[in-house]
Amino acid sequence: MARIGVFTCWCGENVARHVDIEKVTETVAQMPGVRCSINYKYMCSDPGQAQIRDKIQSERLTGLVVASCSPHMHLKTFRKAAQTAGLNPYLVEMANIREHCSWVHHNREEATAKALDLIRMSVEKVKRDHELVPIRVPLTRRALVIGGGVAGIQAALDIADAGHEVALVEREPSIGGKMAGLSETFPTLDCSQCILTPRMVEVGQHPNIKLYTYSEVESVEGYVGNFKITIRQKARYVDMVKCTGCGDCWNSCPIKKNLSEFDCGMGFRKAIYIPFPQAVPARPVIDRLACTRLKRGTGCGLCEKKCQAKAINFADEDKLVVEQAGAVIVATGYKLYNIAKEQDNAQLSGYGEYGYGKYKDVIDALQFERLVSASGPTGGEIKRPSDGKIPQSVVFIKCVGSRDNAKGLAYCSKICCMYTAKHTMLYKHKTPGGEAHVFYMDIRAGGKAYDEFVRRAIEQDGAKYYRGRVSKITEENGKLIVRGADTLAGAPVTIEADMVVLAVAMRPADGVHALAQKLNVGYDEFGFLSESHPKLRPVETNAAGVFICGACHAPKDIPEAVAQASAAAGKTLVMFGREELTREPEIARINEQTCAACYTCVRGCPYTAIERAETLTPKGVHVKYTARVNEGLCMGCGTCVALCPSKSAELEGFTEQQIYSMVESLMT
Amino acid sequence: MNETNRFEPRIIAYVCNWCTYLGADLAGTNRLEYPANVRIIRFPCTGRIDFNLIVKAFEAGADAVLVSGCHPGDCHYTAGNYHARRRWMLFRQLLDTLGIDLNRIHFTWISAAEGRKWAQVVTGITEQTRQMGPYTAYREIARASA
Amino acid sequence: MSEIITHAELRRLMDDWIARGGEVIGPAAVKPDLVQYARLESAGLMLSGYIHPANSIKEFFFPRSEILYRYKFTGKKIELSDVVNDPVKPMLIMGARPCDASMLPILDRVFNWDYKDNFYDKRRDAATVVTMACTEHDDACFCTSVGCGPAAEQGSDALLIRLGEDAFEVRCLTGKGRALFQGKTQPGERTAEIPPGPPLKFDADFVRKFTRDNFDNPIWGELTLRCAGCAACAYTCPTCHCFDIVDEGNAYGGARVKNWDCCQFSMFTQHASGHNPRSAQGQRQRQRLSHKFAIYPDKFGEILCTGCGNCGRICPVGLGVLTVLEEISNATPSLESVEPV
Amino acid sequence: MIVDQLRELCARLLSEGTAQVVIGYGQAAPGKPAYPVFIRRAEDADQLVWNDQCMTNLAATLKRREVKALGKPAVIVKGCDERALIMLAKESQIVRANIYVIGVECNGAGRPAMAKCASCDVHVPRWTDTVIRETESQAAAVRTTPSSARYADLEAFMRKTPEARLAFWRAEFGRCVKCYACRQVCPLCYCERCIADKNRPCVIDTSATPKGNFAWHITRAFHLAARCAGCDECARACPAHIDLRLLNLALAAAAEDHFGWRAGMDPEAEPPAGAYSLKDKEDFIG
Repeated sequence: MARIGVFTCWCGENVARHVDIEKVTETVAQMPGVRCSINYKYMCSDPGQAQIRDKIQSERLTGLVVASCSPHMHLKTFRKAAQTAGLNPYLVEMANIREHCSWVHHNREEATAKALDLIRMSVEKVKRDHELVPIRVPLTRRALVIGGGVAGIQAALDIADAGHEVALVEREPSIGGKMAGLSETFPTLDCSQCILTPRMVEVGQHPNIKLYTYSEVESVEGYVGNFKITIRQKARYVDMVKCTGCGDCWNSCPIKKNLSEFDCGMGFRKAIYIPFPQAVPARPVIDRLACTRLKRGTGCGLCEKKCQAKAINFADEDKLVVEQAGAVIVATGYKLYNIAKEQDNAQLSGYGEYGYGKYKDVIDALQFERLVSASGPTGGEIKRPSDGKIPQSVVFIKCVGSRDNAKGLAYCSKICCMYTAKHTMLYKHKTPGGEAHVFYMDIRAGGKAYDEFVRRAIEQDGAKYYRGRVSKITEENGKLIVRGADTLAGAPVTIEADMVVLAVAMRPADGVHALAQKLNVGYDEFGFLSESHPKLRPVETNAAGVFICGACHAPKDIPEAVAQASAAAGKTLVMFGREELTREPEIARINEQTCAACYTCVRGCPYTAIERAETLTPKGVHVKYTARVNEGLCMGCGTCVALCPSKSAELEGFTEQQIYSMVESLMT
Repeated sequence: MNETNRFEPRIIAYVCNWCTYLGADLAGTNRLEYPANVRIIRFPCTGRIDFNLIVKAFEAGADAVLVSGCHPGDCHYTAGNYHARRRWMLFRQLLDTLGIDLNRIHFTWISAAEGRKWAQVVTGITEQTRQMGPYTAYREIARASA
Repeated sequence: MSEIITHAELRRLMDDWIARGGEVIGPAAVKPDLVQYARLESAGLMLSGYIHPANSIKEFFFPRSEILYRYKFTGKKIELSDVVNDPVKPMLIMGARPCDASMLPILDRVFNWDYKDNFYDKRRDAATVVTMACTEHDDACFCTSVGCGPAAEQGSDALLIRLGEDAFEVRCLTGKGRALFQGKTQPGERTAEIPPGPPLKFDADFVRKFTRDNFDNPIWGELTLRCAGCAACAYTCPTCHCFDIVDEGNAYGGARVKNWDCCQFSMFTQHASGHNPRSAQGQRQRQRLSHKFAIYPDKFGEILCTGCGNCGRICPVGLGVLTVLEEISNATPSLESVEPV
Repeated sequence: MIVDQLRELCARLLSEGTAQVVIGYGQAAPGKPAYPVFIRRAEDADQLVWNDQCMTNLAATLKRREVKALGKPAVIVKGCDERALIMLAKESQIVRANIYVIGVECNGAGRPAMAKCASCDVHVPRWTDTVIRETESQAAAVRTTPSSARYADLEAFMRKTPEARLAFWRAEFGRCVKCYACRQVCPLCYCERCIADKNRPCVIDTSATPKGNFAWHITRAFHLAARCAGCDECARACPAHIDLRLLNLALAAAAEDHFGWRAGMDPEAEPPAGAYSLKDKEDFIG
């Protein structure tokens, strides 16, 4: 039999002014199951809470209702008070007779009647509360970081520096990502590699970081605190332990004309190669599609002969490795929108009119970065690809693919305004007398010292900006004829350029969708990964224990990606600060006896917290299929309850019995 | 209830914890007065609110029912309100076929910042329901005698 | 010598009953393709030319849902309010089939053998039942196999037998019947002929013995494999009388209600532990047939079935009492070899 | 003759061990409604019938424990029944590969033909293991029916005022005795414990009162929203002839209208139940 205590608060005059506290107290005392009904000026005060604690003990209460303010204000307070007195904190309910009653209804009679109804409902609810204990989930305090660009590096180092092990998985043979290929960075024009490579080395040498380059995530099992990730280490044909990175192999390799991925196709590499001199690990990899020996199975083998460390292994195969982790950070970065005609997505049509792929001197922004980079194929001299001449006039076109609902992507790629300004400056610095023309839609330069930077490009370095689009590029007599509009001047503009640089839209990296599905992370219509809450949980995802940072989430620049990476690392460390995970017990559970295993809840759960399961006898014999809630993942929204036709899903704290008895208590 | 003895509608509101409940809290904090006819039942999310509860509200004698939660995109649980929206899209059609008065079933998105909207919505529903009078049709159905 | 009433006079009699504040129940076309016993607002709504309505008159004595009493909690006080003495209107059931009225003596025993069910009895007392002898039968009818027939008199206060197009012969069987027709009939020369009922379709004694001796026979499961497990048979059956008692209300009060229940539902015997002694549909079918042909007869001497055939007509998979019993009879080598009980 | 082919196939499936039971139609006498039979021996194959009395949706038998115990089934379906089968697979109730599906061309069941047959556009089952057709020449006989015809009865009903509609349902549900035939014959009502049988809390009053009956019929219809395959077995089984078809039509129309979805028409399509779209309509939300 229920023994409910109801504690009605005056909140000074706040409640008492419009609600007849005495009448409420007396009427409530007559409600079935109510053991005691008292009121006090300030229930949340120490003496108020003391009364609650006393009554819990003296009346051996089985539940309590505090009729006062919003539960968002004081539910935790009163739960704590109950716990102190030995009552399970989840046997506490509140009736909001202040915000929802006395503050908004000033007719005393009506407010009192409503307060009584609100308390009546809470009494019915608390009668059916269950004792709950926080859910404890074991925790592996190791992190897995996917993606070894600047964001992944930052996140991995932060976590490793805090004393936890990190496994860092990178698809390419070296970490470093896009940033390793950049020339200089805005708005300071400091050298990209100078900033990044020490961090890369740190990763390579960190005792807490286990590096998996040339590797990809094969599959993910488990859940927050307890992920099991299978990693595919692609065959490298070079023994990472034996290899010293001396370079004898790639120096001797006769297969030279392979387009360098790192140089964005602007330069060549060997069939056995390291992507760039500062690569981490500084160990080569054999391109199995280029290598004569690997293609034919016999012959060549020059590298093997030259290698004194005996590190070449043509029989190498892909290996699967399993890593345990409590948290996963996704930092898979971006790729550029392919502006050529062929598209992976029917909604995109490319920018054939700009002649990319047709005219050698029409290049994209990352290619330009390599042209300007001191480590690039031209050693930092800006020579155009077609004939190696130094271009005297360069046109930069912004928003290629971005902010274009018709044939591109609706969003702003965010960094192009800044890097185009940078490009013009670098070009002007290196090419005295050269002309830099920029076609733009808007200049978006929000950020510390950003707008100043753009103004510098225009005002000091003399880049010419035209607000307008380019309609077509043609080639005549070795010149690129760029036809566009200057909408501010209201006139068409035609520029004879030696080279054109396209600021192409950023898109999420290839393969991110397959990865997102393995991790149960959502993504938006453009394929960028979805954060759990756009404001309050920007690096969390709906998959508990999976965090995101960098350009896999949205276009962003380096400082932003790094800040987000540290945030993701911080969130991970908050998790790792405990021995085990504790979670709110107000979550869903499935009555496996009645579950018909239609799995509508599995489809509907926003957190993929419900899984297909089997009920077995103690001896392991199949009894039936059922849905089952993963306590480590359920966030307690209750969507499954409403979706379940047989009501085999139930939500603690808001059970069907509680809700129905509340509604029914309003029945006259 | 008061001297004019006018009909006072009974309104049951099913609201989510994170948006509309807080919106109603804000109406309180801002002391926005509105009619006392509404009884709020708090859920974690509109996704938890089953269609049976609308039926139950009418069985319990409600003259109008309000279901309210977070605006699209704002759900604390990201998608509960989308599930709810889809549920009500279909359920309304069933109720309409049954001849149940759709003017007595209201759906709104009210955010934690929209205290004023909460007060306005409740005032509006109360007034509209007062005009329509008690929902005698369903009360007759719900009179539980054989 | 016989007593005769014309159609017009019969209708007048019914309308008078209604005018005096009584209720008249009779077969009516409640939908274009559905005949049911229903409350008639006027005698003109009564239908003729039906074989058997899709329900039975049971529900006018033993309603599908009935409040037993109401209760109210205030503080620690509990108040009960009885409804058993609430008055019921005088009820005239007109045009019941003899197989329907035959269920009344059966239910009389069920509701009075140990505990007197005042709810049933008050309706029984208030009712006058006029049956109409069958001139036709269909494949589903098997009254003759269970000791009933097209002009059976059990449970009837007066029996009408068609006499030509426009009149009935009236056979008053009880005081209630005589009171009803007092002064409404004319003496006549003609005596109506009682048409033959359906042919004998099975031997009830054999069935009784079979059910006793074959509790574990797999034939039950075999023959009833197609049973969908609904209660359409039981709820349209005149004699099925199982009920369940539930409380409906909230923490402040409510009503205790008696509702029809049915042994064909798996929940009927489901224990709180999860165990179900009748976990298969075959067992539940066996129960229903055993109850009708052995358990009830053992206790009260009569078969709990009037052969109305509703179960067979209404079953969505054509599985009535008759279907099963015919199959059992066919499956057993020779009826004659079984000793009568 | 289809029936001969059916019997032959049945005997073959059983003797070859492809199926342990063939679920088909039997009949007590010509002209009587056919009912499910469960053939387990090749020599019993001649119990099978095929004619216009084969109205029952045999997919509904698959949910029953007693039937599951018979072993791997082969089941005979009409085009409309097959839709239920597809939904059962979608909802993990059957593994399609573990069932041998025998499709039979149907040009209308019942005498007169059932209401659904008038707008049938699935005369020939499409994803069966075997399909038996009347003649080769009818291969192109799949009639397509404009969607307007599918919902004609609903549209006519919706022309009544809401008050008239409610009055109609009060009369219809007034006859409901809660025998649950509608639930029991439904291929998609497969819950192990129906919400109507749940008593803590009692969501639906057990009593067959207007209150309990409205609650039940609203629930039954809505639990089948965007799931009901339109076989109309519920309406056919109802001893009180409650027009359950109208309610099913209302939700089918809503699902088609909002999501372009017809239950069981496409085994590849994702069901709307348990899903949502950012583009879902919300003109009714204030």
